[in-house]
Amino acid sequence: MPIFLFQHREGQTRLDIINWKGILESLLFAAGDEGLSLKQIAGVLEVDEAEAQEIVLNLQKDYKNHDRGIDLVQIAEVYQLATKKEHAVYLKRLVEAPGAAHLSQAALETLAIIAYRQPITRVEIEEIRGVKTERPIHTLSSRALIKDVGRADGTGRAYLYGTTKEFLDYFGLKSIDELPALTEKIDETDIQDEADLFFEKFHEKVEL
Amino acid sequence: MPIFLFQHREGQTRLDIINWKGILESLLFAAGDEGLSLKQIAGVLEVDEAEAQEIVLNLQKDYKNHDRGIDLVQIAEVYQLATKKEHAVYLKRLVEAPGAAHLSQAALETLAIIAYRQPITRVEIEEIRGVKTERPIHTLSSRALIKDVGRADGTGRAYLYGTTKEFLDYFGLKSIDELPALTEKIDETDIQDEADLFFEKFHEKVEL
Amino acid sequence: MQYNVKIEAFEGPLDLLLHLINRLEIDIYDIPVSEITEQYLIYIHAMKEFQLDIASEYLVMAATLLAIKSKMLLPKYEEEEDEEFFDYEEGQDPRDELVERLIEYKKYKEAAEDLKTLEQERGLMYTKPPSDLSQYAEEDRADNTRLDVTLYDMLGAFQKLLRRKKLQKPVTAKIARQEIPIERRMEEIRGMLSSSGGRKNFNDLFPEMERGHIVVTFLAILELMKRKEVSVEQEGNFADIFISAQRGANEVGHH
Repeated sequence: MPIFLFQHREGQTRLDIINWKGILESLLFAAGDEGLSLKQIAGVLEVDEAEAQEIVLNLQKDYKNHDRGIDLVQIAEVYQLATKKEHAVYLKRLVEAPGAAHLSQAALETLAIIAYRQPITRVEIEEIRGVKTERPIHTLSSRALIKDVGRADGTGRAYLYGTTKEFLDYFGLKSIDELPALTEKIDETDIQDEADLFFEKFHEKVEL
Repeated sequence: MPIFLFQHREGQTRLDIINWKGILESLLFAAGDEGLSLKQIAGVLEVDEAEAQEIVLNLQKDYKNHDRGIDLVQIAEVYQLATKKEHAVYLKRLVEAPGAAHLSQAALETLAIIAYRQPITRVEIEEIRGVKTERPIHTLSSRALIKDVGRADGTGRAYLYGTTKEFLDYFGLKSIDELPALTEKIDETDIQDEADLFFEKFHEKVEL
Repeated sequence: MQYNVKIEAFEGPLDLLLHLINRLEIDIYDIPVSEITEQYLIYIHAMKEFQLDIASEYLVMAATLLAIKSKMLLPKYEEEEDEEFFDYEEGQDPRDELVERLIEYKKYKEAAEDLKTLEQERGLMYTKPPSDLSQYAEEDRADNTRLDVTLYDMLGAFQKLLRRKKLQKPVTAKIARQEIPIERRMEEIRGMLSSSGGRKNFNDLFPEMERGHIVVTFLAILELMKRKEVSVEQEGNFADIFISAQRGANEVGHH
């Protein structure tokens, strides 16, 4: 088996005996957005994980081709196929509801705090934000982006919150370690006033 | 536009201006089992149907390559992607892999739809999911998480599915009302943001 | 349809303070407390003017700012007392705690921006549902497999399903949506107000869920507020908002 793999990898002899890339493509296609872990891939192909990794990389390379419309991405610890970002404009034409359900600023702030500080209680989140945070927590829970991961010690035994697998999926992260580093730099005055272009257009019209 | 199309088709000059094949692959991938009609393809690509047909044939030719694991097939007037038949043995292994000891994404989706929308027929579930759902329903039934709770009116008198007491026990719920509320309405957060933006602009006026 | 319109454009007093610091181009480590307190209070006052409910956190922060301000005015001990004795006190700037909180909050506010970017990027990728593989399964061996999922797994799967973009059945011809002129929408709102006794629930002014329409309506209300033809009332956080016609406004209006 490893022999075929090598032959295929080097692409010199096309014995066409086992077409790993094609098989992997079939598997990933069928798995859809459930994706496949390296372990699953290795198991089904009956190769070891290092070999499976190599096949994944080979297929990934093919997808880089300009002619291809899909990509092999790693999200939430699994490999899955997804359309290329640059084609989003065409896909939007096919889609019913314009714009995804994006999170509000309050939800994003709360989520950021939970993501970087988990496990954390609501009270601790509120101390950082300086405002009540019940609603954002509720929204985030119902969207399965956070979950309670236990109880804090001490009086009240408050819920501790952490992020979920859906969190990784939602933001397209491989794993929690992939979160961008928290910025410590503070001097730059670049907090934009979040001027929405869309709004600005109207802005001019009403001469606010 | 037709000029680019021809140049691309003949493959002599690679202007790379509009990458029809890649775009079509994206579209078909995202359309999944529902597939796309020639008319839809032509509409989204903004070409006429003859041109769309040509792009389809070009893409189809690429899939013939041995390296590919998927195929472009035409079923009942729609084009759709499907895994290549010769890889069936691997898909079988995937289904039967011992690693699949957990409920699959498909089963979990189905379970959630039934939990929140019960009583519901299989066809209705499939409309929501966009894929055939026989197997997940079978799995869930055999795990006693769902059961048929009656028959729908109308022709066919399809089975209606609902959750079971085991479902509640399994998830530690006292009753079905204890399921977390869903923020399903996609627009809600959108509107929230627009409201926020509105008030932000408003504050700039009051300013401050 | 609930709007849950949040009156505050800011995510709380810390957010407001950051906004002021940024706008006034102040060094966060050396905040001129008098100036920022004054600006902060102007904001609170403006909110009151517009009869908007102010969350208690904002008032607590106002008190904090005033307390810091008064501490800053106290004569400094270090000049007249023994340095060593007051060593601990000396390092203690009354602003320290606030600065620390602001910096901590700012860190996560920026992280939230990063998440927003990731969210947008991810939104550009379209996925497909797992295929139905029944044809490949000879028999269902589900019975001997362990169930080890949680409610969150189920919810997560469902959210993923909801996020999966639904494709349109027939591609509808792109009809350029008629943009409603703001003036016309203002006129409609005036009409709606006068036919309902001059007061109307804010939500009722948005019968259409179409983005363009919502925005035009917002802007129309904004313009009416600017012209003092209407005022906005809300009884409490998350309570319904009402729009009221200002008496006599119509007669002196712009039409």
